[in-house]
Amino acid sequence: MTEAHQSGITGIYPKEIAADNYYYVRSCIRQNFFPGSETAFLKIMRNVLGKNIYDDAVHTTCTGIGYHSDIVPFETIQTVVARQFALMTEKGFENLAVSCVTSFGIYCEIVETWKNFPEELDKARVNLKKATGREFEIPRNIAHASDIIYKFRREIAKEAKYSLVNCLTGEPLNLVEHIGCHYAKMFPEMGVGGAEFTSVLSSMIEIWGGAVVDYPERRHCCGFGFRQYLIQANRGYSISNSRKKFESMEPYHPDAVICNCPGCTMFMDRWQYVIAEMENKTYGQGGRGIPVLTYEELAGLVLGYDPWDLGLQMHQVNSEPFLDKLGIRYIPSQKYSGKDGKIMAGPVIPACIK
Amino acid sequence: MDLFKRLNEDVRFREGLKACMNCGICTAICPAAEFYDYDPRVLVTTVESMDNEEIESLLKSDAIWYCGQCMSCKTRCPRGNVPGMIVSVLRKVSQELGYFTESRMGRQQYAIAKTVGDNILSYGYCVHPSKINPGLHPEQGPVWEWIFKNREDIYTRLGANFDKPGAGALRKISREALDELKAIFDETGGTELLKKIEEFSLKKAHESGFEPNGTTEDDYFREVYKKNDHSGIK
Amino acid sequence: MKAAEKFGFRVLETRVIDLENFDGRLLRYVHRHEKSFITCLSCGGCTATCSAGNLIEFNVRRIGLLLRRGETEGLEREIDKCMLCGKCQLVCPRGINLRNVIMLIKKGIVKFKNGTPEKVEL
Amino acid sequence: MKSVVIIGGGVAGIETASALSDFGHNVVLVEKTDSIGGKVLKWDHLFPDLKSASELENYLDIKCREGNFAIQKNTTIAQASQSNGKWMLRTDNNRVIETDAIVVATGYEVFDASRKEEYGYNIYDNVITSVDLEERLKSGKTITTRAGYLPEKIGIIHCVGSRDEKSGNHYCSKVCCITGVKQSIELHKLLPEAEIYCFYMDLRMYGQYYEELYREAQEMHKIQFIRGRLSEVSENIDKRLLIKAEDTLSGRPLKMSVDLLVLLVGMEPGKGTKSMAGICGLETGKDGFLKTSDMHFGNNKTGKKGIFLAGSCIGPMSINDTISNARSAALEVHNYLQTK
Repeated sequence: MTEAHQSGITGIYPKEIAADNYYYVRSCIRQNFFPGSETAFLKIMRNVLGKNIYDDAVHTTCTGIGYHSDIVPFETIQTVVARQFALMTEKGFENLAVSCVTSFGIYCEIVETWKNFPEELDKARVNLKKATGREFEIPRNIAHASDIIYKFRREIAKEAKYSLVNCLTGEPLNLVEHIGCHYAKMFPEMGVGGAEFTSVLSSMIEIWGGAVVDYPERRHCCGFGFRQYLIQANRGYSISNSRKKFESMEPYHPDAVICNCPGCTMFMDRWQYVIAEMENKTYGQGGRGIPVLTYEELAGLVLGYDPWDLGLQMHQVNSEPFLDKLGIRYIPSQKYSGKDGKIMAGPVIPACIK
Repeated sequence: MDLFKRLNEDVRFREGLKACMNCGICTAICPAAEFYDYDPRVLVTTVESMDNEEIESLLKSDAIWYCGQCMSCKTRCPRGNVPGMIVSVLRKVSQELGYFTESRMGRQQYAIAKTVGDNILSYGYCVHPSKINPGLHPEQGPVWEWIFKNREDIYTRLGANFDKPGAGALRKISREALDELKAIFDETGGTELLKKIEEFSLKKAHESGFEPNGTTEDDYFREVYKKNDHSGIK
Repeated sequence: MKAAEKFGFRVLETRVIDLENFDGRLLRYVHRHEKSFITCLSCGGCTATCSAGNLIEFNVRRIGLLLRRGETEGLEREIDKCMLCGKCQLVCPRGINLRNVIMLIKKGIVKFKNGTPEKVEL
Repeated sequence: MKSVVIIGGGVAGIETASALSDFGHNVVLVEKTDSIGGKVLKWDHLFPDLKSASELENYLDIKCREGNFAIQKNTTIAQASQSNGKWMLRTDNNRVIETDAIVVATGYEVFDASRKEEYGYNIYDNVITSVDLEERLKSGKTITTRAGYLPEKIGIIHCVGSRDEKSGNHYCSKVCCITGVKQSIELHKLLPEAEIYCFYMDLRMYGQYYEELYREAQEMHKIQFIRGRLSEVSENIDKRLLIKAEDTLSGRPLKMSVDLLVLLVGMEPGKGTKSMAGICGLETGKDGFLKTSDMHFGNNKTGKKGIFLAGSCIGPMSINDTISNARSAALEVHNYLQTK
């Protein structure tokens, strides 16, 4: 790749990202698999960046997984989204900060639909009013939570305790970034850097000292495929697509994969274990996998948060090799602790992947 | 029934189908086309033919169920078509008309309604830790077995408000919020769709000699959830 | 327990045609002995008139395509469906002797199966 | 004696200027750069007969040297106004030219391939455009990869920036198909060992001898034509390019790695064309090119009295079409001046 590209071609996609006062909508998958990431995000927003972000008890799932697996009608999801907007409006906010990439895509798609088909917006208003008595305003700004971290990546860099550099060699760590499909593939102008060379994560990685790997299957889907994962018989689709990515990135020896979508993070983590079981194949060095991290986890590590407070113990692929390269100190015995510091027995470590 | 007209009632169909020039740019990078006998370009041209018989057999076929909704096709199509969106509408109509039970992949909708559908209405989440049973999800690995077993400890340690009222990750969604969600489903056809999926599925199950009881444990659920070959289904 | 049974699914085979890695011996053999084949336009004129294709599931245009993509297995499956009537040659806008192409494929399949080394240029 | 100002010193401008001066009019040719000839100066050989572009250069050169018309280089038009049936043109160096008629011959610009980010132009070392290739061919240097190796596999990609809503260009640029065929033949002659693949949607061999050249490419040069539009390009660790398309005739995705990738870039209205539209108040069509008063029998006229169009400011055109079009523009202007 030439120098010209590394500086980024973001100029043609000038995405606006609100600077403060966000209404936070959580992600089903992130809460389930990486709850520490959402905790870290709010902590960074409030404690490091001094932002006002509202965490509402009454919002629900956007039903996006149900919608994309076709058991939730378009009209229904429009109205559920309208309800989230109504809650935001009622709390006095105009800027939506979205934790989930599927949801982010849903919000963008629905707002775009309402622009092109105003009768759909009218219907959503009527439906919401009838069902809940609520009214709503369309957010002034919709940002994925990774957009916000991107926006403040320099401020985070200033507070950084660690840099994404191999502490032994001084070389930048090689990081693969994987962008969730629904972040920019549907609406390239809604993503930082567009759909083809999305720079929301690569800009963070570079400014925090790491190097971004450009590998052939960079843009390929992780393979979630909604119904293709939800049904056991279809999971071959899901794993095969992830495998295609790993095969493609392997020659570049990435130190970790960073994702902005919680689903991608989880699948690219778990499928490495299943591939190891099925094919006795691992993609990291020394029989290990390649750690797959959320961008919140990455930001948290850079800021010096404890890896086990971030929730790295919830990953199937162990992240210790990555932490060691970063020179991050951690207490191994704390990895599997429960609430109030209680030490628990850890998970079974599979023989196929260390 | 004029199926093309029926499809065209949905704004997403009108948004997704402009005019295909058969360039194949969608198929080239389609994750489903790589691993399934599937070609989004061919699907679009079939729909575009407006041939009622062709569309009917499409609605009864596996072909509409292979797409993984990644929407990579939308980024690239030089004519602004969105095969992934057309697929959504085909699936909707296939379910409304009960055609989905005619194909192996279509029948799987029963299992999705039983899992994700129930999660949404009972918990307010599409997925919930208590519903990801390691037995049904061996691919989640030993780490998930550990999380599943110790979930209260682990989630609490990571700052979640697990299964409790108030804000926070994995908070218990209040009765009022769940009631609003249900009211929205009732008002907008969401409940109706879930009912249709169940009715058509159970009809097919009974015709084929299954004895489903409407849970994720029943024989029909296991058949459609686990099997790649539905030789037992008529 | 085997891994695929444990998980209930397996890794799928890719359907992607890999134009870099395919066995081009059969193609080169046909090109050498029936030069006209190289000018095929994939217009489908042959398929439209094909005697066999009008009776059974057989697309003679695809024979040329399978050959050019090195899909010998597909050719083995399809090639005997041709009745060798030669009508395709009559309609071909490029005058390709498709009948001879098919004869050569049949011969070539046997030849290369037996491992006869063949070093010819495209 | 009536006067005509011709704006643009490319093929269309020179041919129109020459023909109108032969009719006995007082002709001034205005060119924004310091050289006459336009983009043709960069071309190596012309389709479909592979004539050396230098022959065309000579032809234009003779027209300029022997033609009875004035040439003003390094000049652009900043303003235009009309009074008493005359047009007054103000140049960027503040000169005013009074004229009876104007011929806009401001031509096209090559599509900027870096706008198709997924094709990797200006990102990956071995992705070049048909214009880059033409320059390399003209330089006479060996065609190699950036690292200096002889390419073994070459991909040629049709419809880059044409027939593409994502580029904002719905139209067909007409000349790319035949340019691809021509360049693939030239590459094969220079690199007889290389395998060359053209990825196309339709092969629009609309001109005389184009179809024959296509057949020659297949028969004599073993060029492979694959029906499928390029979806994306990425770089392998060895700097080869992984390309993906659908083999639409097989109905399956297809991938291959190539050492060199040539993007057949289309035509867009030139900056000069857009600027003249603004200055003279000329109408543009859906494609952004200048609109003629009638596609069939007014194809050099505009809605503005005294302003005429010649060449590829009207739409994508080959060189021979441009020359014919320029001559017809000259005749149109001549007839107009006779009635004035």
